Amino acid sequence: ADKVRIATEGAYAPFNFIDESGKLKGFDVDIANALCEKMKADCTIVAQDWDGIIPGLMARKYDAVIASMSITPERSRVVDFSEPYYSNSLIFVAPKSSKFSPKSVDGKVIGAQRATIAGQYLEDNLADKVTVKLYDTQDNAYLDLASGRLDAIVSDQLPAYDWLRSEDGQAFEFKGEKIDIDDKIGIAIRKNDKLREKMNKALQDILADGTYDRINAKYFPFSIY
Amino acid sequence: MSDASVALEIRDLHKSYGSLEVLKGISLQARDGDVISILGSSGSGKSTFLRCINLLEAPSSGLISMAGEQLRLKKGKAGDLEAADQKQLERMRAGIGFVFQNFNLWPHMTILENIIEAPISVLKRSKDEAIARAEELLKKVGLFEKRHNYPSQLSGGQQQRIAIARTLAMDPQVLLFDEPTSALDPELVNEVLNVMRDLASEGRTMLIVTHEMRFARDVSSQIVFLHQGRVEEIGPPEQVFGNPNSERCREFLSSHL
Amino acid sequence: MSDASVALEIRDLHKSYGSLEVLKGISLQARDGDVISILGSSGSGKSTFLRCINLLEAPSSGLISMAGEQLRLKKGKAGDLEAADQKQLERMRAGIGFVFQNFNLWPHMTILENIIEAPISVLKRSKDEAIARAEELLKKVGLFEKRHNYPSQLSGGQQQRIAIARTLAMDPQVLLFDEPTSALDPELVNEVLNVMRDLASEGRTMLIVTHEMRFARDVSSQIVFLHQGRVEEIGPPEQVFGNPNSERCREFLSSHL
Amino acid sequence: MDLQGFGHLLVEGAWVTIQLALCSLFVGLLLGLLGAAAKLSSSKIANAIGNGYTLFVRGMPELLLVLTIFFGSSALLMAIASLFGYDEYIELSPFVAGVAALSIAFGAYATEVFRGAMQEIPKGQREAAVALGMTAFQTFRRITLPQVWRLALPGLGNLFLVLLKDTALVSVIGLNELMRQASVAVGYTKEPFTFYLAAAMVYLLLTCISMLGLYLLERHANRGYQGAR
Amino acid sequence: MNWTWDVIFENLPKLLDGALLTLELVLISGLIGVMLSLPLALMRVSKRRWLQAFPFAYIFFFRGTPLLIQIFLVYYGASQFDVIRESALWPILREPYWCAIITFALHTAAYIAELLRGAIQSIPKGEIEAAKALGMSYPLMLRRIILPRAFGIMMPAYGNEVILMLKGSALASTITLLDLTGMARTIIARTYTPLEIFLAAGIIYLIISALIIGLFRMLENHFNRHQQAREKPQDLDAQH
Ligand SMILES: Nc1ncnc2c1ncn2[C@@H]1O[C@H](COP(=O)(O)OP(=O)(O)OP(=O)(O)O)[C@@H](O)[C@H]1O
Ligand SMILES: Nc1ncnc2c1ncn2[C@@H]1O[C@H](COP(=O)(O)OP(=O)(O)OP(=O)(O)O)[C@@H](O)[C@H]1O
Ligand SMILES: [Mg+2]
Ligand SMILES: [Mg+2]
Repeated sequence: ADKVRIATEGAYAPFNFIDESGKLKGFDVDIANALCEKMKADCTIVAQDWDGIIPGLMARKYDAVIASMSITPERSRVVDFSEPYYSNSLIFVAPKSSKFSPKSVDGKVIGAQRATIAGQYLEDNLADKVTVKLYDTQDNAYLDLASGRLDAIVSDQLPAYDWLRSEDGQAFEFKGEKIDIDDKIGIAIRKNDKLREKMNKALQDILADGTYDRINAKYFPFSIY
Repeated sequence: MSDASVALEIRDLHKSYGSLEVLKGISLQARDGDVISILGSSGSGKSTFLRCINLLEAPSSGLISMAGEQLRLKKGKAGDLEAADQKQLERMRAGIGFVFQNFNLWPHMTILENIIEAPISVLKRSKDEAIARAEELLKKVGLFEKRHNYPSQLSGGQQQRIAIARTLAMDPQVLLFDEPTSALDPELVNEVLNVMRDLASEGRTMLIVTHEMRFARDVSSQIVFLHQGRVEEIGPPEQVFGNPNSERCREFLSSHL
Repeated sequence: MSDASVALEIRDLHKSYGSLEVLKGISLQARDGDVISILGSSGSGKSTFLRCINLLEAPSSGLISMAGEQLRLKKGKAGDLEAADQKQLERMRAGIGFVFQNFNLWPHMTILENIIEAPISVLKRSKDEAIARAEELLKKVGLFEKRHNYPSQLSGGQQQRIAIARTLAMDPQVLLFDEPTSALDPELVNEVLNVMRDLASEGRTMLIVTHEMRFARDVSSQIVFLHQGRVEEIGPPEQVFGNPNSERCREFLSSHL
Repeated sequence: MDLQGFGHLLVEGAWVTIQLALCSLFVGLLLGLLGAAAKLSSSKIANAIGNGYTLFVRGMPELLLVLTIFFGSSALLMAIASLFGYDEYIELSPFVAGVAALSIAFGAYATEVFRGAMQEIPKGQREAAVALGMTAFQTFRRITLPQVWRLALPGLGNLFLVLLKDTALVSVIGLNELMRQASVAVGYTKEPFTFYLAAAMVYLLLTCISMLGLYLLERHANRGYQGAR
Repeated sequence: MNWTWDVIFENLPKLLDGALLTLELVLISGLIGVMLSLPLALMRVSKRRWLQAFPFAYIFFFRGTPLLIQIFLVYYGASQFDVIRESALWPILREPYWCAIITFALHTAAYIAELLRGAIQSIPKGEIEAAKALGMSYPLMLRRIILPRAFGIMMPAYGNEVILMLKGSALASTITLLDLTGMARTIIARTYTPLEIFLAAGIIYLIISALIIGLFRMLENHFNRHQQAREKPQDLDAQH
């Protein structure tokens, strides 16, 4: 069988994370394993820090990145992407006790993770009405939401959903409807690598035979495709 | 001998380094204008004795008083004595000049800065006044042109003269000299000794560790011969040089005179 | 006067610090067994002269040769001379002992370590051999019991004796002493001078900067009087002390004799 | 503190951190001594090299240094290999690359510390050695170096403690050191305080050991100065 | 790789804003840090055991833990407690700017204190004895002899510390401050030109480092005039 090395970040629950035994787990990892099975490839999945993840791919440290990476034109300039394997939308999160509503945000302090679609959305659409605060990690944004320095945050819906279910997230809830910003998540592969077709083919297969739905259901009670 | 005229009095001074007892009970009285020369072979404790007087070295026991005022001492943790009243110690130190055997000039200051430092900061003299006095002293020791040099740029003898000038700039009532002429050539020795004679005639009290027997004989009012941490012989120069009681002292002196 | 017997020859040595010309052309020849005393007032350039001989100070110009072998020099960037052949310089330095005016003992080594360091690392003596020789020297200077102390724990005179022992441990053919007796008491001065007499009688060559006129007269084969960077007077002791040509020299000597 | 089973990961991470720090310390000290020698040398070229080294390496973010060395070396190796028709991924082991980057950085800072210390040693000490015929190297090793420690240890101690924590930077090239393991645990448990505090405790423990070591070294370096006049 | 140089020039004003904030953070926290380090170092060299304990623990903690964790604890940690949020300190602790300054100052003080301690202890004893013998009080000695000498001795290592602090200040971006690093990252998130912007930011950091190095060379020359004098004797007009 072909040898394929796949990288993921390992710090983005529930999509990819490392559990107490040191094993990589999560939606991305399950998808990666399912794809490999279909491709009949001999896969190894490695954890790689986010900052070095694209340079590592280009340097052939591994062959694909399945790490909940949004398909953006800028990234597409340096790497190829497979067809999307899930899509993401944005949503506001605020304390349950707060009267915050996305409809009246004037003068509020709103946070988001820097260098994410959410951050970009905030800056593009609300910068003139609200004070924007950008965080290195989603966790820090949550912490400042809890400290009261923020009135609300804009976040990717899916990881936020996971957080709301955790202990720390109990006092918070989604506010308003999800915001569709056409954010598609794909698998990054080196330019002109034949692996891309194989991945796409395998993706079709798992979508068709119900494997994808089973994995989806393990993490979310609704479809994220 | 009225008490008022006693400039410096040391009583039963002891000092040990670990198990090595360097001073084994030294007593000494110096009246105003006294010039006391301290002789003794190398390692006999001369420097240690002088250093104990202004508490650069912590004595193990003993009494020190200056002009009738006793330096208040207390036992420190290590068992040695330390000053009980820091202010008193500083005041007494400002009145006792000390010329070190190895000069100890401050390397980061020029010659002039070395000399004016203490008069300005301790005696609160004005800068102009301090400079005027320093320049006068520098001329006296023949180093006026070197005033803007750093100590590292001076020859050994030049450094020694600066160390003396630095001490004199404080106009101390009592002066302790640790081999003040060791690095000087005979001409300068004479000059420095003349300076010291002047100081003596001004009524200042001096303790001088020296190997210059001739000077010691000429100028001293008393000679102290230290041997193995004890005062082996003490008396006026005529007696000590002419007719010493101690065998050891006779031997020592005979090697030079 | 055969050339082989010339132990050390200096020709027309110049040295300036910036615009201050300290040595203004000094020439000197020392044959095996010569003891040359260098006199002069403070700041006249005595230390600088000795330091230039083994290139601790870079001379501005001049020639230096030892036992007929000339030290190869080249112009450095700053315009001063430096050794053209580092190996040759090291070899010559190992053969020239130098006793510093301010001792320069290594503070991180015990007395014994100070003495055995160079014999082991330069002369490649075995450690046992070096220690045996060092202990012998330590006994000679009366400091055997202090061998495991550090320099900071010694009195001034003790440090000076160690500095001399450290140099002698190298068995150098030529010895340069910069005021080797300044911190010593008369008894020790005599002892050290005896050691030096012995060395002279073994045929070693010595240049001694000293203020001990009596010693200079007794032991020297030649006296050099330096004044303002020039050789003002040179000759056998009888002549220099008895009947100096130079007015300046007469004046200088009169202050001591 | 409930580490939720992540304890052994932290321990493994700490071990990687220790190895990285010690190896980089060793190489970095050598670089620092060389750098200081270059800066104090009378050769203009050596001065320029020393100055350039300390300016650029200190002026550059450490992370950049790590990435450049890791990916740069690997690109170089692969370019060479492809000349011989070998087209696979080759990399310098991340550990080696990490040590290289960290020690180059450490060395630049250590250069300054050593330079300052060497200038403070009385010239006479060295003069006494060369006057006895010791070579420049012997003088350095036997006289200057042992005394340099006394003056340099506080500065080097600071740098080592910075280095200990800078090891966290090499997680970008795939080394699972302490901080990386802690953030992995945070990612799963969503309990930043627990794990960052745990990591901090480990760093404190390592600091404790380092400070003890430094104390002993300083005491050794100060022998002979205790009663110094 | 196709580089787009324009983004650098377009965003230069923003980057310079960030650089200004970075400078401000380093400068203010540096000054507070030196002031804090003085009592710490003096307590450390004191002969009294109980006086040594506090600075020891302080230096131990601040050198022992990563700056990242310290800033994290001050900014996110403190704010998790209601007591602090309701206290009079909240208006200050609420602001990331002050959190950064406080953390950086406390952090750098520990490192400087350690350097200062070492430097003070390595001043040759005789120089201090000379001051004592002239009757100088301890504060006077500190001001005129000990500290000037100690600063001269520690200057190169102190320069290191300031540069390390400059780079450490990039962590201000983790608490939402738009310092040079924060600004660079924000611009990158927008333009997706990491190489260009990081290069520009790197060059600005390099320039700031070079300025700091230059400044410290001047300080060193000032404090260690005597060393120059020894190495290259100048012509002193006084000699004529
Ligand atoms: N590094 C230096 N920079 C400038 N001038 C210096 C330097 N070293 C020495 N000098 C000057 O050179 C002159 C000669 O100094 P040297 O040490 O040779 O004198 P010396 O004859 O040994 O005096 P002494 O008997 O006092 O030791 C002195 O005036 C001294 O100030
Ligand atoms: N810090 C110390 N630790 C141990 N012993 C010391 C210390 N300082 C001095 N000593 C010893 O104390 C003795 C007396 O020393 P001191 O310096 O008083 O002698 P001195 O009479 O001044 O001699 P010199 O004429 O050589 O200067 C010496 O034997 C010396 O070795
Ligand atoms: Mg003495
Ligand atoms: Mg001299």
